[in-house]
Amino acid sequence: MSSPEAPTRKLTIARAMSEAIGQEMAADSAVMVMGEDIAKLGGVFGTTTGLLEKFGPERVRDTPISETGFIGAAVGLAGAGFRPVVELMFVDFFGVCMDAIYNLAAKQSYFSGGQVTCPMVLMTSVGGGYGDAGQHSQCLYATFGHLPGMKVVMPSNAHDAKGLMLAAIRDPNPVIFMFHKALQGMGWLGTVKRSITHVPDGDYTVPLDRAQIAREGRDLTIVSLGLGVHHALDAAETLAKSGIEAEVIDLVSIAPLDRATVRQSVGRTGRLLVVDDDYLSYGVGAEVIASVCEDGAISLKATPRRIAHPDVPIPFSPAMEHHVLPSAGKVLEAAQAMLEPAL
Amino acid sequence: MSSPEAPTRKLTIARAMSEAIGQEMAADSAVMVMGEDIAKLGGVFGTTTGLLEKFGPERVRDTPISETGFIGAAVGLAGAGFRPVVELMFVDFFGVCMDAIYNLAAKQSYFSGGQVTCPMVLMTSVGGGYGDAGQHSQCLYATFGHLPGMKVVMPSNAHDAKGLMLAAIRDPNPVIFMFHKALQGMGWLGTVKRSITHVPDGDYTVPLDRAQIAREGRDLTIVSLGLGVHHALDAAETLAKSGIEAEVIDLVSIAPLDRATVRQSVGRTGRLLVVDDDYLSYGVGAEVIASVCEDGAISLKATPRRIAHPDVPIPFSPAMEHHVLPSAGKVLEAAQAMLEPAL
Amino acid sequence: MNAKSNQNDRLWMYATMVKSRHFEACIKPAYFEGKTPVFNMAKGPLPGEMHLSDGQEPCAVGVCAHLRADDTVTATHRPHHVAIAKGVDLDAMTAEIFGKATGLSGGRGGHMHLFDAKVNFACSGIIAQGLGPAVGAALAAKMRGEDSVAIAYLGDGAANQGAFHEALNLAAVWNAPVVFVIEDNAYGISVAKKDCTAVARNADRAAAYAMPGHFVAGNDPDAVHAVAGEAIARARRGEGPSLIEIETCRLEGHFMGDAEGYRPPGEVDRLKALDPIPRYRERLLAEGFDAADLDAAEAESQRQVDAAFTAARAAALPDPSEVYDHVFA
Amino acid sequence: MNAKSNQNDRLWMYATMVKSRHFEACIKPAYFEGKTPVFNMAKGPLPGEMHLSDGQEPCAVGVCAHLRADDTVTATHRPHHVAIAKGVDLDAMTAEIFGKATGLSGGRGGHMHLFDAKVNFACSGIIAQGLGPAVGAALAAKMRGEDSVAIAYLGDGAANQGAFHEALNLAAVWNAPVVFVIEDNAYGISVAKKDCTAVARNADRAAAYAMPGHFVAGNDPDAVHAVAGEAIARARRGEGPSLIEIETCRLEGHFMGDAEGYRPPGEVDRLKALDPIPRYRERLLAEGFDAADLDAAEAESQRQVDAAFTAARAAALPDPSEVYDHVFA
Ligand SMILES: Cc1ncc(C[n+]2csc(CCOP(=O)(O)OP(=O)(O)O)c2C)c(N)n1
Ligand SMILES: Cc1ncc(C[n+]2csc(CCOP(=O)(O)OP(=O)(O)O)c2C)c(N)n1
Ligand SMILES: [Mg+2]
Ligand SMILES: [Mg+2]
Repeated sequence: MSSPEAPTRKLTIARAMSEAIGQEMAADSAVMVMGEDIAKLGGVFGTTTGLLEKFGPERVRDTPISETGFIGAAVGLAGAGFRPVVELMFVDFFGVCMDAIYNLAAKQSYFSGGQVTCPMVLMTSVGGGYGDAGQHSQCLYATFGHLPGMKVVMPSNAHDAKGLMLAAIRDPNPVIFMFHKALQGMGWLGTVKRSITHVPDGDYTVPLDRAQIAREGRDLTIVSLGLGVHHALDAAETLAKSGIEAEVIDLVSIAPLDRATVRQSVGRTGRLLVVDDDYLSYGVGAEVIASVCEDGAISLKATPRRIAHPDVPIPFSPAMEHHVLPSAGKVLEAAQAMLEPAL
Repeated sequence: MSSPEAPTRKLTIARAMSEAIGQEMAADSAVMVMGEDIAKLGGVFGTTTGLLEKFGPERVRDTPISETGFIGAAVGLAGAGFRPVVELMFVDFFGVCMDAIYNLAAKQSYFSGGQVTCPMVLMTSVGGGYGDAGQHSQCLYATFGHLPGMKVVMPSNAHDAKGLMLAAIRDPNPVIFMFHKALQGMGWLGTVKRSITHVPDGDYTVPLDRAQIAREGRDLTIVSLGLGVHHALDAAETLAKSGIEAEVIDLVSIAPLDRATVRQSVGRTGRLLVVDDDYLSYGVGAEVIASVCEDGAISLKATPRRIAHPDVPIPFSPAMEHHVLPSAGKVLEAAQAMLEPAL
Repeated sequence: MNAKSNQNDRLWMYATMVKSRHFEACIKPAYFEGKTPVFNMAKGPLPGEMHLSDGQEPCAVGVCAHLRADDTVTATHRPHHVAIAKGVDLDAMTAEIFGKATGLSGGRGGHMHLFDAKVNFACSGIIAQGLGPAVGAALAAKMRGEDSVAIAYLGDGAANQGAFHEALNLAAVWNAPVVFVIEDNAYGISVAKKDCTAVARNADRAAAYAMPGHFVAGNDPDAVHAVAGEAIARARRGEGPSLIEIETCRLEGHFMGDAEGYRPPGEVDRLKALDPIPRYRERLLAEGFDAADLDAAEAESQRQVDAAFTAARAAALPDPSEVYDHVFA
Repeated sequence: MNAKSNQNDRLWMYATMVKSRHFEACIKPAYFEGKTPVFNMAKGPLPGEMHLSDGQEPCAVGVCAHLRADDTVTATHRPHHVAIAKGVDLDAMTAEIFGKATGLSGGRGGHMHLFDAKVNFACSGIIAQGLGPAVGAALAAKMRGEDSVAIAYLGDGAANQGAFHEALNLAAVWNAPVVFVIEDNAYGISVAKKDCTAVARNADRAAAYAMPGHFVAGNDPDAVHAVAGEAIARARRGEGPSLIEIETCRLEGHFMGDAEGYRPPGEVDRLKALDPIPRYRERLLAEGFDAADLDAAEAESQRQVDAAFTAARAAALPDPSEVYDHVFA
């Protein structure tokens, strides 16, 4: 916070996350970090780099491989006035600890009638595309979005990552902070360049409950989140060459879903395409399409569409994995098909 | 199977389930039952009544309170040629064992390239309305429907319960067999009478992947499942008095979703109302509405609607719980609102 | 209660056991209102499951006698005795069980979700769910340099949940001031402990976490008091967690309406003959307590409970539209 | 392998350790193809995480020497040595790791999801996930009256997962013929076992399940062979489960690309000086084995691995449209 800010200081999402956590730990002694390999290693995905050195092992705690245990403990800490930031290394591992998340953390405020809050951030990596197979590549956006009592967010770039993390830590509720491996900026994973953005070194927050217009356009609304936003932006750039202006909405928040922003946009464009890399059925695409279609004020010029990972476990072989994952090419193709009648 | 069949022998869903399991255990020595309180007690919800006495403690096993352990063991048994029927007492408990379900059982066939199957039935109770509060009243249809590799079904009546159970046990895949507490026919829970139906005492199956038209109608399609089907039928009966004929679709299967039957119906009626008692966002209503709206061949006469439990933990106090749960009255009101412009 | 002499603790334990037992006695007829002649759990002023604690009072009082308001307790689906012993607001707790607006959480939680932040009490309906939070609360005290402790209650059945293993290991690794208290009533619903637990004594499992494990026989408040006192003092001194297993009994069904067909014949009668409350009264009298003092304590306990039930019944139901409040803080 | 004499087992163990080590040696350059100069896990013929087993071979061979094809093994995210020792089809396994159509599952699984039904082998990427299935497979054998057994491998880190506790208790309660084998390599990724495990020896945790617990020091195939032989024989005799903890070491990073900054300086050199394979060769020679026999076994092991890699590289990638096959049986 004290270093002079280069106006174009660019950070990865990983660096933005660890910077946000570190700044908040410096500002608020109640903030602490827990998880597997988050201390000495600085997080498998770089989310806690340097924090052990700065804040010591009391506030930066490596845990046993006991997700139920340490997430439960985090709820206890949160109820006792701490603000734990906890890492679930891969979202795929939710199955060993979901009770502590959805039945405990997410319902504590409600069951206690507001007496006991749960200011806890659970950060977790999502996404595939790098050959890590079916238990290390899932997204599960809708799995978390479906269950009440938690906020669920995911940044598509480093600027938002920092602002969302600061907002999440300060929020009195459990916030699931998803980060997409393809955007994380770990050298060993490859990273979409557009996610590495200018990040102010001072203090700022990005609202946890608001979608953002990542690109304005009049002809079509492409709604996405995380990596999908970049596929959408890539497709939009190509479409622009033939005079078609796609609006791209970055949901940012999965829960609560900012339906107003989506409806407002589709109300203008009349066309809706949703893109995500979670499983298709009962997914983000369905919820966004339904949210638009149940709004009687919106009239559509084309049938709404969704692109998602099909209802298939994520295959290892790149030959198969890339066949099923969304891509800019698939977004482009769907967008063109939706615009055809109008052209 | 040998007793002469009374043409109107009526059973509860509980009795139909235990009869189906018992008949299949008699026919196939690979079938066995495991779970908490399923042996001596016959299942908290009567799903295994009489089985211990008939088949003994080797094939009817009470388990420790170790859901991860015994569901994992069931997968091992299934891989080794057994056909375990396992009970997860309340679906709300999925959080302590989801890994064994969604990452293990549901992906075994895929990860093994079809070498190792997982013929396992996981039966689990869903639903509230009787004051059992927020950790014993959830539905979580979409939670299970969203994740690939498992079939997910729920009967709305005893006839289907038996036929689905027989089909589920014989299926080579993991089948999540949900049963709704308000329909189960346990005296101590109260039961919607319409769910107690004639059940043939012989052998028959009900397809695991097909929706059923529970009531034909031309003016409006109400799509639901489980208890919601009865709300829909009640509402339809009232609507019929004023000459409105609602078609009621019982989804029966949550995964795979029988989109064809829904689309076919809505294509005829032009109006879609979805009713379920799971949480609203990223739920069944969204998926059904999206599945219809993304079909360009269907033109709607009214804005589609959904009724669900709002995104709120399920409150204990009946004063609150009944305020948020779907009901026949709410279905009726929504249906009437959708029909108004046409009247 | 902190600085109480032992004799004061004993009178308090007696009075509190009576209070708890009377609480359950008042629940019983209220629960069956609207549920006769046909028992339907959805009906009456107290719908849903109801898990009574009759017989298990020694586990509550023997431990909680040593606790302060700033100590945390996480209890189970069978929470009334522990809540009462921890000093949860009796009026608000009763109102919560009746689903009233004046309840601890305004009727949102019900009997399995009693929270009283003033005395750091919580419970839950998921087996072994409270163990992790107790470790966290204990760690919070330790990190702040305070000497408060946390107690996690669990049943014998819960000791086979993975969450048990994870919490005990974590508590030991972090040297957290937490005491795990197993109420061994020999059953998890219908399944006998011996049919589902690999060891005869769950206290022996403490060795897997290099922490002290104590078994307390006889459902005896004084014995619990002694063992818990040492474990809690140890935790306060910063010497780490302990596991206590208490032999107790469930005099009622698992929940109300339970037909209890899984019990060997005569079991309940045998257990009732060993009811810890009259036994304790006899012991106190034999050891020189004044019957009039015990009677007075008993009457005061019952008075408080009766008042709580009267108030709860008179209280208003919540406004349904408030169902949306407190989903988020 | 069942009726082999001990000396035959020893030769087989040596040859199999060499095979496994050579397998990993062939993985290494293949994994880095396409990943230099910039290391990007998504690139090259072997994308994704890669967990090598160098150093842990004694755990695989000492146990699997006693196994038959009808015995089940569930392994972990670090599965190659165990798969090879269990007799998984080497060609199909290699092809699977290359994501080829000829792989065990046609490329759907990859290196953490190797299934070979012919020899009842499976592994998975979730810590401790294989334990429950091993109990189930063991119970299946027992219910059928067969004398086959199941082995569940896990790491030292996995012994802190709830699933460990549940599976061991269940195995004991059901007296299932299963042996749990902990490969203690002292780390779970970067976290040292001593910093996250409440007990020094996980073998001691067997007491919590009233089953025998054995600790095998020294990363010694013969010592593992002796202890595992007894535990497996015991299981075959219907006398129930056991827990074995093997002191071993990981000579490579947790996964390929791991910078290993968490290791104390010099640790890897010290460990490499104790490499179990050359040590074992020396012992065999000292005890009278013929160097020519060892060389021949070694050459044959390497030949098989080389052939598998050659075939895997030559094999076709799967047809992308087959991605939809086998979601359901
Ligand atoms: C994770 C989970 N599994 C199962 C249940 C259902 N259940 C409620 S109480 C109970 C028995 C608990 O036994 P024990 O821990 O001994 O406590 P007790 O009821 O004897 O006090 C069970 C199985 C649950 N609530 N949570
Ligand atoms: C439930 C779960 N939590 C975390 C992980 C991430 N993870 C993969 S390997 C590993 C370390 C495992 O340590 P150990 O069991 O000792 O096995 P080793 O890698 O040392 O062979 C971790 C934490 C996982 N795969 N599954
Ligand atoms: Mg019990
Ligand atoms: Mg290890």
